[in-house]
Amino acid sequence: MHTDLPPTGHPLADTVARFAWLIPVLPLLGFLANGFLSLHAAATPGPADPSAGGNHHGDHGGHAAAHHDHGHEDGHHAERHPAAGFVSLIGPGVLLAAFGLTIAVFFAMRGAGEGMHAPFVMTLFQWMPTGSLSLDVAFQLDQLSMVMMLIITGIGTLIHLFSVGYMQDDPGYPRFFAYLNLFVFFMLILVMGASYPLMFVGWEGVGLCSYLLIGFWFSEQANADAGKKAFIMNRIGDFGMLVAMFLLFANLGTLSYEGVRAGAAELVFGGALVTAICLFLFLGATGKSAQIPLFVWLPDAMAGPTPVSALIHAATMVTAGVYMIARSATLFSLAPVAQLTVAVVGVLTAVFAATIGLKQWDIKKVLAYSTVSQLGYMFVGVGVGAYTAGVFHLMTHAFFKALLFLGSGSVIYAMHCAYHATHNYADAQDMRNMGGLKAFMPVTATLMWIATLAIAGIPPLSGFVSKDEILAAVFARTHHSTLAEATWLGIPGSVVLYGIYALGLAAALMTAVYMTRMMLYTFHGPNRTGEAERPHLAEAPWIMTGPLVVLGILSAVGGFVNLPKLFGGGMAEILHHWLEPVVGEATLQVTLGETPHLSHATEYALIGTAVAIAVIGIALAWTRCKPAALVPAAEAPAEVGLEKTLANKWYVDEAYDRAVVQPTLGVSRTVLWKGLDTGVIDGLFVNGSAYLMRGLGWVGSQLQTGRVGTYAWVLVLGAVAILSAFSFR
Amino acid sequence: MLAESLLLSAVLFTIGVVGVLTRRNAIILFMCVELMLNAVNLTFVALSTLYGATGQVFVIMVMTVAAAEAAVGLAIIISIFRHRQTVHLDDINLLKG
Amino acid sequence: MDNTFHPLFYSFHFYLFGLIGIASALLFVTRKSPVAAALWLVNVMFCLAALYLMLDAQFIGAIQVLVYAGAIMVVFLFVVMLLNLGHPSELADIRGNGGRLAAGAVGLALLAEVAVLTRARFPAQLTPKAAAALAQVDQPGGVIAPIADALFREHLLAFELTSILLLTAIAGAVVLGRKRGAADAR
Amino acid sequence: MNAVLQGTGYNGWVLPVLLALPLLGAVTVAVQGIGARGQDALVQMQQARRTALLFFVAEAVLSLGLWWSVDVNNLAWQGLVDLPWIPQWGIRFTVGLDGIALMLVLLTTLLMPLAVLGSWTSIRERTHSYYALLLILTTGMLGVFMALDLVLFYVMWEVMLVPMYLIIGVWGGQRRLYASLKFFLYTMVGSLLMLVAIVWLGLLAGESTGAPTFSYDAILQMSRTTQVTGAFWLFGAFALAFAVKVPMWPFHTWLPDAHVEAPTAGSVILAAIMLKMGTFGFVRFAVPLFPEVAMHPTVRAVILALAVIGIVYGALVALVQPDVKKLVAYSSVSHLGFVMLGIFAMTVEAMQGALMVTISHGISTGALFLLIGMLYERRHTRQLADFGGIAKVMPVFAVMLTIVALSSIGVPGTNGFVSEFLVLLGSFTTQPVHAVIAATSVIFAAAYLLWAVQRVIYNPLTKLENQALKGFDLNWREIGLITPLLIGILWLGVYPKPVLQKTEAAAARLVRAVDVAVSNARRVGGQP
Repeated sequence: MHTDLPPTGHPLADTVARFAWLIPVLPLLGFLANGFLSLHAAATPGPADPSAGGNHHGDHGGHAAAHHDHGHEDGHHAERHPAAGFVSLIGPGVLLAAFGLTIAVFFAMRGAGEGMHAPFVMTLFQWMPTGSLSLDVAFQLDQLSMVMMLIITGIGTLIHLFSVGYMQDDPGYPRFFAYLNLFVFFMLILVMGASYPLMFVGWEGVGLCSYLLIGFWFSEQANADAGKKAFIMNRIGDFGMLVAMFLLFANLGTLSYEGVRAGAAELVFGGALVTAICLFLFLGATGKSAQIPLFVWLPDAMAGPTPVSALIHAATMVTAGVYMIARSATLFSLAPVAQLTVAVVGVLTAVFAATIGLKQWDIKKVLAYSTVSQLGYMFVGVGVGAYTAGVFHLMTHAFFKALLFLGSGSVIYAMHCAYHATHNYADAQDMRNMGGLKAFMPVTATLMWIATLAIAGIPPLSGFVSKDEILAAVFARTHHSTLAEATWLGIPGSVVLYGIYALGLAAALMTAVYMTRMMLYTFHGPNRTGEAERPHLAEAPWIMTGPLVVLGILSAVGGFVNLPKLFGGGMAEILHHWLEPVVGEATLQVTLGETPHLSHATEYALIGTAVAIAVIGIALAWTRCKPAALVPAAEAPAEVGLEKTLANKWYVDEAYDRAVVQPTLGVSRTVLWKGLDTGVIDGLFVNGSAYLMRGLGWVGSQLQTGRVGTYAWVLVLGAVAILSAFSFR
Repeated sequence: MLAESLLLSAVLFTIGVVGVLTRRNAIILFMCVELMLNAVNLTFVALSTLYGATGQVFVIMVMTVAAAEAAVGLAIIISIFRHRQTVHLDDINLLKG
Repeated sequence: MDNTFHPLFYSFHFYLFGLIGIASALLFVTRKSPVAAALWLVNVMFCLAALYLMLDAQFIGAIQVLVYAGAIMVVFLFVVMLLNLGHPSELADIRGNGGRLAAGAVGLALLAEVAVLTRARFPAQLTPKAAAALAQVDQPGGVIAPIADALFREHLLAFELTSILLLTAIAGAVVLGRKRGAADAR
Repeated sequence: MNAVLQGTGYNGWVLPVLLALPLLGAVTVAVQGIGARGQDALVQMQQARRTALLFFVAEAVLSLGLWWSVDVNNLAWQGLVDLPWIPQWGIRFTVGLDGIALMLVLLTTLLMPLAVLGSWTSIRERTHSYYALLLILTTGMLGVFMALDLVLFYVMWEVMLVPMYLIIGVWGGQRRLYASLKFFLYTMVGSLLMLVAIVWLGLLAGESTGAPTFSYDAILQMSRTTQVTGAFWLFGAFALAFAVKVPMWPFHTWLPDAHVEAPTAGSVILAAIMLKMGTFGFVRFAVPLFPEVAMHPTVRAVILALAVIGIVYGALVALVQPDVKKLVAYSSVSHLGFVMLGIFAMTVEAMQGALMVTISHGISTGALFLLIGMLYERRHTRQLADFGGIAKVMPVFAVMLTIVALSSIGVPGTNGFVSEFLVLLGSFTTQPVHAVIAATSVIFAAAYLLWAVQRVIYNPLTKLENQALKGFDLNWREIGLITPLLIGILWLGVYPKPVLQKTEAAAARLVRAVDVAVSNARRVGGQP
């Protein structure tokens, strides 16, 4: 691989950043190594003539139909994979190396300081040069991608380490790490690519890995279904992204970020074109980041192993939509209507998912809906043009949600080990089967409480700072901004923004409620596992709790990266300043060229409200949820009314199935295939013409009676006809 | 008398045609065909008064063919009669494949 | 059409033979008995032979009598008698009224069309060779020489081919007419 | 490399030799077959396949030099050989290449050895005839891509038809007779009309000189300088022949039947190469010879509409197919719709994308059919409902099937993405609505292929017959024959530049020529 050196004179050109292309390549190498190990051990090439043997060895497969029990993460009964040692070294090793390199690049970038106002673009090779399209495989290092790279490699490393413990006994161990490494590779491509198509490569690549990892235990139909659903839902979004790229290319003639940024100057502010581009981009984001209407795949994605949920479906991949909008800030700031759409969809998703989260019993499902809800928050942030706030929340959310997922992973691991030891087939993820786990796993419980308080918004934990910043930004935009002046579906922008603010508070309230509820049911009250299982409950090994501790610290102090001016003093708004070269201009455009300013009184009021809401939520949950009254899942009564509707996720899946999936399949099968294809085209035209010929032939054969008299008649009549044709001409 | 000859020829030919169409006896049918041939011969002869002897040569040819046809045709009819005991054309459909 | 003058005697006989011919033809097609039909047909042929004579085709008239009336029709009669086609079912061979009417209509239509076409297409002047043709009688060799000339010079190949045709016909007639049983017995 | 080739005069003889070598091979195999008559079928099989493979490998190696020797930026035909054939009718044996034909020739020569390896053990009866037919078929296909004389083109077109008809009809599945007859008649209807058009064109082109000529260059020259009488009907005749072959909706119904019934190699060749004859025909003949007809708003709208209908329709129908081969067949309808969209969008990017689809569809679908064939040899069924959980027992197969399916879906990093992306991107500038509708197929493609993959290799491993596959994963021959295709998939996905460069000049030339012709026609038409 050769690298065309970037524009000379760039401050990063001579630093370690030259080797930044190694950052994604390292996980790729890891993928290749692990993938090879996975196949090498599994593969015993078949006989030279496959059809000679094949089917006649019916006695082989007896043990292949292993026991499948929903919720139990299959495979713990199997012996360790022979290559597990190597894999444990390579899998997290490459990530650690990549993280180290990222840190080095980060410091190089910090060292560049003020010189770093233009992104550092390194072109590896030409990708699709044809016609007027010149598309390179090029990486772009700037402050935004730096933040993302740190999150990805950093949290990625932690989760890889956690997985070493979590997946140790799985027969698919090397495969798991191969997929995980591949995921990190694509995620890095996504954030490092210097053009939309390259982002799309990563975009679809992470979708692919998500598909593979959700369906990791593919022997169970539900898991494979969930993976497929995720991929297809994502593809709907990808369609939007493709169209956005076509629009960009057709109108600006380029697809690289820098080209688009330069070309955006020619676009009309608020024009139909830029609005369309942004809306199509946002359609892409709704798919990847699980927003209304494409959010339904994410809860199902919990079918994957828990570290996957933590890495892909909480910390990194699902936030790609947020990254993409921040990356396209220049465009979005030109289209207030699109921005308001983003914010409205985001806040609606936040509220909607939160309501569902209130009534879930599966611990991972609670976290999944919580993720959907928090992603909604991020979209509110980037939607109202507070790109920094959105990215900030992305970051803090990555900390505390990864912690929550990994913590829940520990819990499930403990539950599963206990059930496994006693050969119980109860659901290891159902909170009704847990309870009182605090006593057995104190570290996990403590850490998860930190994360819960963070996500609920209790100061000074990270979630509080970032969520507050988003809400404050929404509030600030209600006056003196392009958004406030725009109208959205006939409603004045400022009204919309007030509505968003109110709904945001509502979502925050519910967040506090369902998170507290989850913690109470899981860790407090009496233990609801059986007598037999109880002695087997224990804290997970250190390889798993270690990463949790690191994440716990990050969740607690992550907020200090971007403290509001009110508290921060000299330490305030570090992230804001850091991202200034990338999104600063776009943010200013939204706020009409001025830094938004709220009076101190207003700011205190906003913070007070937010904190009050969080406290009320926690208190509400504390008083309403009675872990002592809960009974194990098997004995639980059926839900009724609204509870049932919430537990069934507002029946959205069913509605989609009835409204989209079944009609599509039905129409394809009955109308298109059987009707049009087999019936009309093949039946009527193709075979029809054959039958017509056969029919004509039959008619003709009927003329041949074999009687001379008939022939004479025909002959004479023919002669008469011919002569008459001459006569009456 | 050319016009009259031609008219006569046409009338005889038509009678032959009508005969072919109405009769079912194979032998009579054959005779009708002979009548039609004769009608044509008359045309040839009549026109040979204008165009010379070639027309008459044709008549000789036609007669030869008619003789051959009669010989073979009647032989076939006899053969068929031996098999079917009939010369009614409606009863004979051997031509049907 | 032609303006050649013909004496009344000539015309009278021409029309006479013509009408007899038509009448005989009509009787021929309407007879039930094959023998009667054949005899009426012989009558038609005699009439035609007479007309040939009157049209200066004396040779043709002669062989008309010899070949047609004398040879071919006799063969027909032989066959009729050989097969003994006399019983009622064999006689009732004429189609029903509908068939007859239709056949008549078709015949009339054919006639009408021939008339129309002849009128429309016949060259207006048809006399160029008439004198020459009539003059043949006076030439040495008489009426046969021109025919012989045409037959053995101009159409020699066709003439020779007819011999093959006749040979084939003879062979065919023999093979077909032979009793199947005789061949099988051997 | 090029210098070495030039030293042997490579360009001067390679094309006729490439055409003759398979024929020679066919004769050799046939003679062997006569000699081996009465011997054990196994012995016959081994002999026939060995000889055939030898010839195919020789052909592939020989053709590889074209990659270097063909100067794609040269306006003149490369490797041109021009000999009189039937002089009194002005028919010549003219062969030559441009960048587009080059890639298709290479695709053919490189895929054929893999097709032979794909039927290595599955064809057990009348093996000599089978391989001889494959070899004849190769000559036909290569001839179509090389021919620069319209009659030669037509002859090659038909030469290729008969062996395929026999391959389906003799070595096919249950309903092989129906399928082969359908294939033959469908194609024949189109190609006879094309013959009429070719004769007409040849006579027209000969009017000025007095003697008919079927030379492509002469006819192209004529169409550029004069108003061709009946151009609309001529275009129609060509377009119908090619549309059947592509196959464009609604002329596609022969394809599913032919694919399902054909033996593995037949399906591979059919999908990977023969369908490309249709699109190649459009690029080489129908569009350049009658640009003003092809670009007439109505004609263009109809063809584009059919292309887009094919894209969406093929995908939707593929969604509900119970038979894997049928599913892939309908997916081909969808993919080939992209090619047509790309050609008729008439931008360089879209044209290049169309050519990329042509090549990458050949690789991906070829690989899919090979993999399906391997599974069929083991399970003797192609019904999706009969599979499930195969990944547990055949992991290597599962990995390969997944990669190939992803390439067919068009996941970035694979050839499928590059090609579809270019088509859509290029089409969007001239035909935005069509491009957007066509882009929906990214959703459907994922749906039908992933669903199929899931039902084959994922899901519970419940059926005894599938459990019995343990220990019967792909053998080295099978791995070895899929691997080159996988490399192709990734290479074209990551670094398609070399291929794009090969076809760039030809594509750009075509687009420019059509633009010029259309604007000329408009100028002429605009005058009173």
